[in-house]
Amino acid sequence: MIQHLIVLPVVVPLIAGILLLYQRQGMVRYKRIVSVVATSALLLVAIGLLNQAASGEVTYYALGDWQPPFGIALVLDRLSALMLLVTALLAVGAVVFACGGDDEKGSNFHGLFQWQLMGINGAFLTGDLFNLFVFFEVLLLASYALLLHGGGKARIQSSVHYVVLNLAGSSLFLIGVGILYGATGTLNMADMASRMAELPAEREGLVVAGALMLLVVFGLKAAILPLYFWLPRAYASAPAPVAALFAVMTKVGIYAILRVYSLVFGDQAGNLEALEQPWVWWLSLATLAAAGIGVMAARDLRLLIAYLVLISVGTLLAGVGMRSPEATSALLYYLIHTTLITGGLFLLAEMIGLQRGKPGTRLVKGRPMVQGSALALAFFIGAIAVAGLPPLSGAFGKALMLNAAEGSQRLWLWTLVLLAGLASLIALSRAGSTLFWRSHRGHLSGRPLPRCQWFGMAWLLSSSLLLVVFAGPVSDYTQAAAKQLANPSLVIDTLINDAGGTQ
Amino acid sequence: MTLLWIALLPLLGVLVPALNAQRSRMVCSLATALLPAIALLLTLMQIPALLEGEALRFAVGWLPELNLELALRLDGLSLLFNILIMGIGLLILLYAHFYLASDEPVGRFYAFLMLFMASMVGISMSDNLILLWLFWELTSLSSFLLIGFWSHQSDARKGARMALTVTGAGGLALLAGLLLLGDMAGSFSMGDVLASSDRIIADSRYPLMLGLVLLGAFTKSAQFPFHFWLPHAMAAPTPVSAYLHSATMVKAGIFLMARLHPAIADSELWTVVVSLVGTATLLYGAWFALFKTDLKGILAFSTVSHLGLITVLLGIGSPMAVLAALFHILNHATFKAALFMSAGIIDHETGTRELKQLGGLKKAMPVTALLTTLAAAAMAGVPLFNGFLSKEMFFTETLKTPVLGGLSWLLPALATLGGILSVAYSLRLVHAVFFKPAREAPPKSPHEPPHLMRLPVEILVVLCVVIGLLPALTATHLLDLATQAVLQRPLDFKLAIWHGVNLPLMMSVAALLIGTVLYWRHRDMRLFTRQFESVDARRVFERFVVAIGYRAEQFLAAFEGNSLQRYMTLLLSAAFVMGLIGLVQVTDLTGAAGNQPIDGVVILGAVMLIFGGIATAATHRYRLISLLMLSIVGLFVALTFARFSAPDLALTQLSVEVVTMILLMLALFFLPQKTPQESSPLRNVRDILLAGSLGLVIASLNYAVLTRETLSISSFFVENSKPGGGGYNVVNVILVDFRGFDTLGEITVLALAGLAIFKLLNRLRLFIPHSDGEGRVWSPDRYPAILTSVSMTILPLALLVSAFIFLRGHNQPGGGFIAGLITAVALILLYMARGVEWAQERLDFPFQPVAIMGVAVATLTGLGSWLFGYPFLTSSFGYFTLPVVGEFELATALLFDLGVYLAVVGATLMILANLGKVTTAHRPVPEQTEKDAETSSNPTSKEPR
Amino acid sequence: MLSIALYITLALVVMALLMNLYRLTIGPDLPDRVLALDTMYVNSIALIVLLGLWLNSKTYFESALLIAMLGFISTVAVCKYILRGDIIE
Amino acid sequence: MIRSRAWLPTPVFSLLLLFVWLLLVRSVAPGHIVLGGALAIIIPLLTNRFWDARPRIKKPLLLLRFVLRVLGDIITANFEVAYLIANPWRKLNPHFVEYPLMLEERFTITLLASTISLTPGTVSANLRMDGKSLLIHALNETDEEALIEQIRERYERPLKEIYEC
Amino acid sequence: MSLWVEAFISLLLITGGAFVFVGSLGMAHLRDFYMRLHGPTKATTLGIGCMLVASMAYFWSIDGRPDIQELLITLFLFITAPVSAHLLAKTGLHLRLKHIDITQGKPVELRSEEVGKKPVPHPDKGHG
Amino acid sequence: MELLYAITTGVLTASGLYLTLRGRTFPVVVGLTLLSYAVNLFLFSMGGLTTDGAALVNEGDGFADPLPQALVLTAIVIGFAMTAFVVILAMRARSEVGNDHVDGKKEDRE
Ligand code: NA
Ligand code: NA
Repeated sequence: MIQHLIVLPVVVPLIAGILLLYQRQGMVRYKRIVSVVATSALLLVAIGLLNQAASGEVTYYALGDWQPPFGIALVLDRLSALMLLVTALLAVGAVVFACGGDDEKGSNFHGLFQWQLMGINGAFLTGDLFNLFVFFEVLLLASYALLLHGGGKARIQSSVHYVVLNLAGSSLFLIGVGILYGATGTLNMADMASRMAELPAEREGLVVAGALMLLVVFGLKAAILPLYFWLPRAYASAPAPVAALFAVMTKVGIYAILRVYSLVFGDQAGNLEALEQPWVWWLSLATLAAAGIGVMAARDLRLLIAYLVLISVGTLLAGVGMRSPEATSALLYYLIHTTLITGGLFLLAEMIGLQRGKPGTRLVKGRPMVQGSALALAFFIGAIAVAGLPPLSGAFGKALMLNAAEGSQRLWLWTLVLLAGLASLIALSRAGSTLFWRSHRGHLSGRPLPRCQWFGMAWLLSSSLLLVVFAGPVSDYTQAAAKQLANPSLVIDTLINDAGGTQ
Repeated sequence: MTLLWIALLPLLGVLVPALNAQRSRMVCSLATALLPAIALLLTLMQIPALLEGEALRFAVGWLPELNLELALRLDGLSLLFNILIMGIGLLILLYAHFYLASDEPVGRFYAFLMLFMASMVGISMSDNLILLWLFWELTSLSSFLLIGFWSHQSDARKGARMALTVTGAGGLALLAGLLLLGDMAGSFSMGDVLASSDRIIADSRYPLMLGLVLLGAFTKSAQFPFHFWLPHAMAAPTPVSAYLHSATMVKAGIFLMARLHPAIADSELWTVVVSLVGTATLLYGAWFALFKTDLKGILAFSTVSHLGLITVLLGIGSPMAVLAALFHILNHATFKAALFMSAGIIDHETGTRELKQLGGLKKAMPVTALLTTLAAAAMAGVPLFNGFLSKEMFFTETLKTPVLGGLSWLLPALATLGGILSVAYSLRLVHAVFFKPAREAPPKSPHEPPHLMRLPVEILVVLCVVIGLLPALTATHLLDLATQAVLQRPLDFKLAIWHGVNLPLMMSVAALLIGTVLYWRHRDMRLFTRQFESVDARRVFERFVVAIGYRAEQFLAAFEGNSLQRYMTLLLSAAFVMGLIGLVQVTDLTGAAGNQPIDGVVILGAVMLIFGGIATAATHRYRLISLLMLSIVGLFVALTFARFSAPDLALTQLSVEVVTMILLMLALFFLPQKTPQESSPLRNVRDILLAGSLGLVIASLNYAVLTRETLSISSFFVENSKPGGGGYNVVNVILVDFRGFDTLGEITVLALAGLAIFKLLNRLRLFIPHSDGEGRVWSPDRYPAILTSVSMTILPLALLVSAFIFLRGHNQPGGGFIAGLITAVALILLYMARGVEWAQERLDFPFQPVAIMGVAVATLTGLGSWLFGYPFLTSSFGYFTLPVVGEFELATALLFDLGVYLAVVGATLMILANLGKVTTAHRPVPEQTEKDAETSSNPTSKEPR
Repeated sequence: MLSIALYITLALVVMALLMNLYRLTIGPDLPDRVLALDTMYVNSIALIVLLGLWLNSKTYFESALLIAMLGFISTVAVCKYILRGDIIE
Repeated sequence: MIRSRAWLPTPVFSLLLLFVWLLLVRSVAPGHIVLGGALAIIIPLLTNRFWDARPRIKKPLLLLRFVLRVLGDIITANFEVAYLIANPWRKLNPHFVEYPLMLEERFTITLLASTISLTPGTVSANLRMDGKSLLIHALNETDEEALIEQIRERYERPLKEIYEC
Repeated sequence: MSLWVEAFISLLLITGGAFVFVGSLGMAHLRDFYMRLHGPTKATTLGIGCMLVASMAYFWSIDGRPDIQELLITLFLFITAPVSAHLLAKTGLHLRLKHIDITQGKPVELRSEEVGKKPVPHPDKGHG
Repeated sequence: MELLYAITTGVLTASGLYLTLRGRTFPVVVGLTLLSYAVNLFLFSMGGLTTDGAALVNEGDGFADPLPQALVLTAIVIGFAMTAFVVILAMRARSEVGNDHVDGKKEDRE
């Protein structure tokens, strides 16, 4: 089994999905158990893989026993192992939360959730550009279905934008992959990277066009500035556990940018090295600015969190845009933090909304809540973490990001990150004081929330503290991951040169 | 290790009240006090070591990437502050025990207070810039909680938010400043930083860094013009004000300036900026303190003023000035905390803090009156009190400052003015509250507080007096250590009450005299001041925040606009720009391979496709016609695939095309039949240009690739298809073997589409049109008889063809996907021809399990290879011989393809049949919650498939 | 001889397809267009058969079979749509 | 749910399917006969429930004659129609004819309607919902009665004999 | 391949092509929908049939073994073409498409007096 | 021939894109379908245009590049799934909002 560990992050949710989806209705307990067990198993697998990747060796799994570049290979390095772990951690929180009742609001929740995980994990693992497309589609379609879970006008309407844009994006993806295949003759990213070294000059333009088309697609998924518009409403209207899981969806786009451009357009690519860099850098800053404004404007807690997600996107992409191992390491730390925390905040928002009853998560006066103190404490922790204030992980992440900037980058990054942080601070203090302090007198509103919800939310938010306590080991890992990423020849050697090219 | 405990104990102390919140208040208070008391004791136990000149340090690694260590130091400065923080903290605890009403959540209050104390201790002991910043921001947060403690009051909420915003913003600036500073010094370790003054000041980024750091310090210490949050923070319970706004938090900024003094203060820029800001603050605060009518307001502004004083001293920066600053820090903490607590007692006992409701309290509260008077005297700088000593040192230093050159008289003059105002407001405070008769009756009839509540005040006042009388005995060692820490070298000084008759003494005397007169005449000046009072900082701030929110909303509405058309335009424009950038780098559009000769059939295909495409777009307002045009494209795309040697694709495209048509028509039934003319001609032109440009870019890229030699890995597939994959049809072998993983994902997508669509069809409210787009009533003939009989004939044939296509796929064009679609389409034909009711009776299997079963079969086939020790999805095949039948091939790929087949049939039917059924009695029922489904024992006949 | 015949037939089929396109474009009514499309499907079977003869290959037989089958179903669906709107009821 | 018990409900039809299978696979190898035979049994079993009334061929020989006649008619008719269409000077006399049906089974009516559509100058345009008459459009016909008579004698009666009597 | 076979195949092909052409020609130039329907239904079907037979003959003569696979397509076409035509005609009648004036006989569907001007919802159609 | 092919792809892409820029859901869906046809043609051609030689190893010896064909096959299926979803979403959106505008805001003008 151990030699198959790499494929398990795809296979486990796939099988769980099959078990869960075979029967559409009924068997609530069974489904919950299967789903939670599968997700926990996924977490164990992810830990195992992280352990494996921590050795510093790049390993791969040749599906169908067809060696790269001919077959599809799953590639495990520090980065992909980290992304898997983050996803699994997030998923455990979300799925347990969903067992508190959200899963019953429509059909097939758990099955779709598992398949969404399958798509995300596949995207993180695959070393093949077209296979990445396939997993993107898996995770997108699952996300469409989950977004609609429970129905409602707002969800439908935001879905229309989300779906149509992503469909157009998928077409662009195919065009980009097509051009790259036409220009290089391969789909395996490592192979493509190795072919960059002796790319004929007459093909350079084609490769640029293909790569930049892909950048548009990844930018769309990651929600970079001119392409982010689908995000706020979609995230704000999604059911809580789904929105929580969505916290990792933008990271898939960011991951893809990080992976594709650092590998294929690494130092071996000559003229084409870092061709995405200026675009990512400047647009990420613009994203930060827009997201900061969005945070100030949001009149609903969910929308506010959605814009906070966008701030994290801007910050992370700025890290990508700096394209140095320091920045990559910093952004990976920040990525763990922001994914788990924004996920937890979406869960928390749902809990607050449930207890407040009619006003929901809108930032207006409401009646005091039955479990107001506990929720307030959770909100305070989450807000501190997400706003980047000490003593939680956000502060570390932000400090790492700022510290990683060099020279003139500082002026822009520091200004924008700090201003966005201030905007978050103002908005969150306003939101918190409205939700918890500015209440009508009168009866307490809401029923006590299910334990599952508390657990799911606390699971995610508590990660912030762990990230602080274990900041050293975590950052050691991210630093090593960043170094690995900065050295594409590792992957190329493992997959292409050492594998010998034949089975 | 002791250092770690000193820092850690207050932090652990946060948990104590939280855990003891349910017990009696006495237990809770005592338990809370325990840990900080130990920490204070531990701190004091370090004094001997410090006096011997030991450097007390503690460090463990934390986040090496950020150069962050859990590094603590205890030097004189930390010692001074630790004593203030924990000493006064304990007194505050005692005071708060009595101050808070019995129904208030004291546990929470203590927890917040301890959190604050811990973060202050952290600031004071940090030996690492980043660590310092962490604690710094933590004080902002905990003070936010404390100020907002009475959250039901709007004042408290707003005051808390304002304080958080201002100090938080300053904290962010400070982070930037400290990062810069660390970068300039080459280390974040305090020791290194303090030793790199030359490097730092020589660095070109020094002014920027200084600005950022001072921004942090000034906002925290309420320096002009960032002072405005402090008076509004008075909405906090008085123990909080006494603690945060006299002794600790506001001193954090001062502490920072003192701490970093050796590293960054040795420049003119520092002196000018810091002393100017300090002076402005000194005067501004004093002036407004004189006219406030709220007891705590007076104290708040006086605090602002005194903080300004300390800042001026730090700005001057001479050794003696530093000494004076440190001394005044100590003194101010004692008398101001005492005054705040007295104010709290008065408020507590009378129910008001408004001066006009107070007066003549010396009768009811003689002891409090005495204590307050003494503390106020210290504040005013009356001789024999500690305030006098430090203030006189301040005057002395202002006289020595060299920076302002010709204007060197200005600073002493302004300092004297500050002294005058300080005397006046101190006098006013005491006189108005205790001696003057009240104009209105207070809400409660006042009496002395419980003795223990007064005890902290008494202790502090005694300290004021003792230090005032015996400075050399009480404060010298402490100040000596602190000054050494700030100056990084010993300073020879002597504290004394009497320095002889000199200019500073004159200034003090003048301040006392003129201040008294000023109080006498302060009513006149109040009229003058009134005109400024309309500017209420909080209201301005609130309005500012609201305005920003509003502007942000407006901006977003305009910028984002909730318009898909805009988003699409942006997406396509981005794609266009990106493609174009690549395209312009393609030197020679026509590559070496060039064009193949053209023939008539290809021209026909191109004409059909081009025409079909344009016609689809051109007729889009007449939707059905547009669909028919789309059909041309679909058909000719299939023919194109056939023409260019891709039979599998041709088959797939054909079947998908038909299914798509059916699907689009099923949906179109529920949509308007025509699209209204909405777009302006300009917009149309713009859209055509955009679409056309991107089309052109894509065509050019396509052409560029097509005219270049192909360099593909594909020969591997051709060579290994039969020997390795057991099939002659390379495309199929790629699909089920070489890249079977893609196919597995693909059928998952298909099944997901079915599931997602099922969700969409749930609780769907339908607009069922009663007539077509032209208003014609539908034909009454639901199931044309001729169609029904033909569909009967076609079904078995179609199934046979489907089986044929499926089985031969591995070697000839075909395969599970196409076979599945054929089956599904044939079944859909039945639905069309015979109706749902009829078909439902005969097709009584649910679709979802079929689709999922398909995925399961494919997955299990893939997993099977594990049994033989091969990776997931490894295929195998073999040739077998049976009697009669002869030799035949069996391949696991066929099983995999069976999975594909099932998934396609199931998913396609889930999509089409469910969509078709929405108009019938068999429509997907409004989704029950799973609970309902479990409890209801009889599944209804309307169960959706 | 055969290749000449093939050319002639091809020319005839191409012209037939162009006439289908003509009718599909000008209509005037929906059934005309549907008829034209249906005919186009059938005529493209001819194209496929000719392609098979041209390339001397039976690889495209199934394509022709499928066009015959699916073209019909597609026409049925459109007719049902025009007649009833609801094609599955 | 409608089930059929017999394992081979329609032997003739199964034979037809086997024939089609062999056509498809272009082989009469034993393996394909076995496989085709299996399919020819399974598929009718699966689809049997979709036949509400399975028509029975009473007179197979007559059917064969009928088929040949229709094929002949199709060929001649097509030359005729081709001539009508291709000659631009020829004036056409289109005609709608309501044809009263003698047949009662839906399947046989379908056969008749198809035959009419495939043969000279006529297209069956609408089967009335009551199944009593069929609307026919003739491309060039002046004598309504003659047309009805011709169809009746040439196609409808034989069909009636083959299937329904 | 013998000359006769080749000639036969060529003849079949050209005949088929001609029928296909004529069928579409009729569809293109006849004057009303009901008349246009005739061409594709008959001529085109036969034309394709001819070409399929040609194809069968060709591959039979090439491979040297009977190859009548294409019969299946012909079978399909002969089953489906009249049904398509029938449905199309029905559709035309439903939409009350005009026929040219010289047409004799007036089917119920096309008599204007039978149906009122305002659409009346069909009794079958409920609100779903 | 390559030029003609590329022009065709370009025109189809442009037509599809034009439709995706419309303000009503159905034309957008049709546009996406058209776009996916165009993209499939594009992707297909990335292995070059081979006029005779399907990738069947037991017939003939000229081979079309089978890899893009397999990719396009996958893309066709996925495209179909996506089209199906989006068109039903459009329908659902109309039933929720009352009109078929892509932003669901304008009044139905029919
Ligand atoms: Na195949
Ligand atoms: Na329907």
